[in-house]
Amino acid sequence: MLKSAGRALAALLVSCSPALAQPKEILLGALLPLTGPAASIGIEEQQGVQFAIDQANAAGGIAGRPVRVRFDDSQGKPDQAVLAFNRMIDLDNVPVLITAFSSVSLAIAPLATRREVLVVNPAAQTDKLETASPFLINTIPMVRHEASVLARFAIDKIGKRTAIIYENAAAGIDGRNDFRKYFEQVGGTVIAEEPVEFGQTNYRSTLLKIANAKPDFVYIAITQSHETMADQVGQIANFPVSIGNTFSRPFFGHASTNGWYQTAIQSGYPDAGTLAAFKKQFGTADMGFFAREYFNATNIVLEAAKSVLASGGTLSGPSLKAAVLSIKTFDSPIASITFETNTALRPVEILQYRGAERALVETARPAQ
Amino acid sequence: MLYLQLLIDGVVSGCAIGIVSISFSYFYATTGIFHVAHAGIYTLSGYLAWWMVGLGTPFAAALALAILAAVVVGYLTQRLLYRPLEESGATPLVLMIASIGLLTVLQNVVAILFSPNIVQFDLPWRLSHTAIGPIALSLPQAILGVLSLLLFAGLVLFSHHTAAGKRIRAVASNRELAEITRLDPKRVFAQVLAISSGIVAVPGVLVGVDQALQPYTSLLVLLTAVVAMIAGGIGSLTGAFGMSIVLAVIQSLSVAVMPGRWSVAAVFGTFILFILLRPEGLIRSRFSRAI
Amino acid sequence: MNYFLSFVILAEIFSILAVSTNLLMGIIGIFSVAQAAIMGVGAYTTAILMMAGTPFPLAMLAAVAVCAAINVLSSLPALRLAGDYFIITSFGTQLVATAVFINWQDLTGGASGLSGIPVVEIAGAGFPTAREFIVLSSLCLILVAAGFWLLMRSPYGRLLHAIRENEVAVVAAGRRVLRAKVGVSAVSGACAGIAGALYATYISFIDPMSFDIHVSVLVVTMLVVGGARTLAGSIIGPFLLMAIAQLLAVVDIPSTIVGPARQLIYGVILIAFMLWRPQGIAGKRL
Amino acid sequence: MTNLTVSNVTKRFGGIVALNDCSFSIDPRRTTCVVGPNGAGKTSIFNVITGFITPETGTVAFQGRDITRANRHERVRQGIARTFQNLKLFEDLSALDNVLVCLKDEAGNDPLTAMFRPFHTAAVLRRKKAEAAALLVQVGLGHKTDALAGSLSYGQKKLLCIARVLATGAELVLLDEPTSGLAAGALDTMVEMIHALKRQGKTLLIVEHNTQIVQRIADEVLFFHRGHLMAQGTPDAIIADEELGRIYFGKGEVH
Repeated sequence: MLKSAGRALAALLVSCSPALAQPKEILLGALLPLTGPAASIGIEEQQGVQFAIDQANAAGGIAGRPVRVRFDDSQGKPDQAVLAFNRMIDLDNVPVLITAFSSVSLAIAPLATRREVLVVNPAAQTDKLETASPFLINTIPMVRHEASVLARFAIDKIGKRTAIIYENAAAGIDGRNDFRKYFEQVGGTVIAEEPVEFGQTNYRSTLLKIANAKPDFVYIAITQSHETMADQVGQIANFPVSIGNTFSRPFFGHASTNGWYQTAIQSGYPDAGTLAAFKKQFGTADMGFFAREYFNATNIVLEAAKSVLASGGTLSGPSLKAAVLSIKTFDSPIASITFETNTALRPVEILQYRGAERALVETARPAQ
Repeated sequence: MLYLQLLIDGVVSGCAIGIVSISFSYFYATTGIFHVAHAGIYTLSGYLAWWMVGLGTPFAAALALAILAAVVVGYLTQRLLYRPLEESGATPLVLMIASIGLLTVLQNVVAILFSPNIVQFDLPWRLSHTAIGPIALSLPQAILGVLSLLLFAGLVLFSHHTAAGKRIRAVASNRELAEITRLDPKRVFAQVLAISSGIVAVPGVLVGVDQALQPYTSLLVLLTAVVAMIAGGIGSLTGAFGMSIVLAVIQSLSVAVMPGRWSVAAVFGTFILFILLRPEGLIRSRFSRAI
Repeated sequence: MNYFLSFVILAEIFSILAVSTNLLMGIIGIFSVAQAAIMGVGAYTTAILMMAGTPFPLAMLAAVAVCAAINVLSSLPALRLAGDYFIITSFGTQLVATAVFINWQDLTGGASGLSGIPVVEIAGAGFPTAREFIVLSSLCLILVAAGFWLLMRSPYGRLLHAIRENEVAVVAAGRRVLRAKVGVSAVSGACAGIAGALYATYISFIDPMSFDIHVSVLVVTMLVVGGARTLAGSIIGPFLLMAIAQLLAVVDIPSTIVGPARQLIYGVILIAFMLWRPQGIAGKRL
Repeated sequence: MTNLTVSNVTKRFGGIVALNDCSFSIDPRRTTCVVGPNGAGKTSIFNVITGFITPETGTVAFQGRDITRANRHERVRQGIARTFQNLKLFEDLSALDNVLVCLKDEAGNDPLTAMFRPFHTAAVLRRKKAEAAALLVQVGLGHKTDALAGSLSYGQKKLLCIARVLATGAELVLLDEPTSGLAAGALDTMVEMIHALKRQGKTLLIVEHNTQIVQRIADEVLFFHRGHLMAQGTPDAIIADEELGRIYFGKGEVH
């Protein structure tokens, strides 16, 4: 407590005298949902960022300078995020911030524009993030990119008539809107759609109604309690085959979902040595999707920082942003990312659940 | 066929809500305390049973222990919270706020001790289901329906045909009189809350077995149950149970004709309008306790 | 500096909302867990109007009017009869409002919320960052506080106090109790509208979760801690509870349980105050 | 010229007839005492006149206007006000505020004026405080203006009730057992107070048990028994009536 009060005091002083010498260490911020309903994801993301920083320091820092990260908790809430954003910019003066969660990213986007801080979003996918701020860089494609790939695949390989079940929350609604748009564009029809509430556990009437409409397949966009839905699908005879998105992974492994499809953003593993180091450092059995994405996104930030420093510039939101866009292509074993705009273009995979494996059916590159 | 299946599903969820409704109503009609924390006991019992099953306890034993735990928590709530508050002359508003506090505590104790996430019971039989003609019913649904009816009948019999039940009704109908006739309302209140809590543990566990457990959604279940209680006539167990089933069936069937996303708003919106236009209630028993 | 200012701004906004809750719960003694929903209505009204080009003062005025009307409507059952039904209508109002925020997508942007709410501009002066906005929010709080103070010391305030003490005697004195209560309810709604207008323009992003039942319960907690029925209580509570939350953000607790732990602390605080200090820090007995 | 006319009023509660076809009228500036054993319908007739209950049949007229279904606040406005047997004071308010809240004048009683015309409201408040203080002086509580009503003695509380009812400016004042529970000294003060009200020209309707006091204050007496108006007449005539005396003091009237 005393420490933070001291820091606040120091920040007050700093803000009064902006002409302070550039600090020797490179400081990044990360604003993650460390508490609240999304905390389990937030912590995985935290590990990814921390790991990238530790690796960079182990390799002698960036341009000889040590790197440090300051984590802060957004609770997944917009007002808390605004407080945390200001805390970080004022107390620690960070030029770049790694973020998560659609509502949080949208809430801090205008602040990022005003205060010229680079915000890097490696996980939230709501379409509005594409244009929310010139200082917002998305290292993951948006919902609409995935939906366009999925719609084209579905009309080719599954059928022309679909029904949609979507979660009545940001990700689900975007998923429904985008899938409907692209599916209709390629000549399909949506014959029914039903929302389910976030955190709901009784899907029976929704599933019955959808099955009763007899679509060729069902598009399901939910982010929670897939297992329960899979159980309840199992009670309905001849439930149509279903397709999902990146969030649908927990559908995999149930008897009732065999033969279903999902899209997945192509995300590979780092080399064996790095992977082993990660598992050792955090005592985990795997390096999960979010850990890999945040590790990769942090590396992108560090690479940009290196290039800024190499050209003799100072680390600031504008300089880092210019560096990211001018480097443009970031290849790593995890992903090959191209920035034509603020938002990365990346390949999307279609997977099918076949018994005990998620089989790769095809890989596509979404159009801009 | 769709409608028949929706109807049956509605009846089963209605039974679960009905048990929440009668157990809430039993305590409320006796004491006049709006016991919001009832939802917390519902949540707590579900997660307790889940935790014990995870440790290898047979399901029946886990259910029994969860009921026992709920009884204890209910009894302690009356003894350590409501009774001291009433003795210090707290208004119903204060009791209500304390109850909201307790609900928050119970939900988050569950989230901290067990899991803040949605969890499922590790019981293979929960997926088995039977088809009676065109109707599919999962085993937990069947158990839930049967147990609920038994509990409902049991509570009605207890309330009307046992000495303890009659004593409780005497206290409910006239607290001052009961005090004079040495019926000790304070003891009776604690007993009632213990009984109500034990009863609400049953749907708390079984709905979790059938679907999944969630730490924060029980308030909505409770509020629906309270709407059913008011619509069915406060103090009438049969009315509360019956209206719960009616409400659940309407909600289930309404999905077939209108987008499901409006169903919560529809239930509560209709209720608010109804109260605005007809404050004396559906059954003309103008009930206005405190607050 | 912005951090400190943004903390103060949010605490001020919640103080205004606490005054709104205080008017209902403390002054006329009816339960409310729907004040966040009313504030939400104000926030959405302001946001939608401003995004359509309405200047801030007008949008805020509209929010105030709409919130006053809705608050009167939603508290009417409680005003007409002093029954427990209102507990349900209060919860119900909150649930219905959240459902409307989520589902009326054309108007509210649905669950994804509304982003890019314009910066406040009054007579050519802009309020883009915390440094400027604090002037606006402080001014609003001062006005609301002054309004509350004037209200309570006027003959009307004494009338309200009397109603709380003994409604029948007030009726027998020839006063229109319902009208007096409707008046308070409207003022309460207006306060929530001001809070909503400030929230929407300061955060510049709103979504249904910002105004859900947890926020309503949090405001009740703030009020109970600060103390109901007084102005000081409505201001002390929000500042104190938000400061505690900020300290918790610094304390080292395993992060998986911080969220529940924070909620748990709020719950314990509620119970403890009800048991041992129902008048809060600076209030009077509820 | 009658002030208040009650015609054929009947009111039942469940199976009990609280008022059975009661008719009477009261002339202005007269003091009428309502007497009768417990449960006779005395408080019920008060409630009917002040609008706290609505009769099933019959009418109530005040100054020639039918007020049977008028709102309670309407009746106060037209000049009928009452006290309660159990006082119903605002215990947490000062004596001054107890009176102030009841003042007939509606000025300053709405939120908009209170918030947006602070100086005007302050002036109204000053004026009302002066008025209320004058009324307190009138009932002999001038030294207790700032005391909380709850802290007053029982006799003072009853006087405060008189001040409140005067504040409404009513011409017809209904006092529900103003002297019950008072010790000798306070009782004399109250009787003196009632005489003072008479001198002011108020029409009084008073529920009173004590026959001696009835004789000291009443111009006229209404005798109720089991919801019936048994008799109306001068105090002496009523008290002399043996039949009524037996009902009032007789055996078998257990309640």
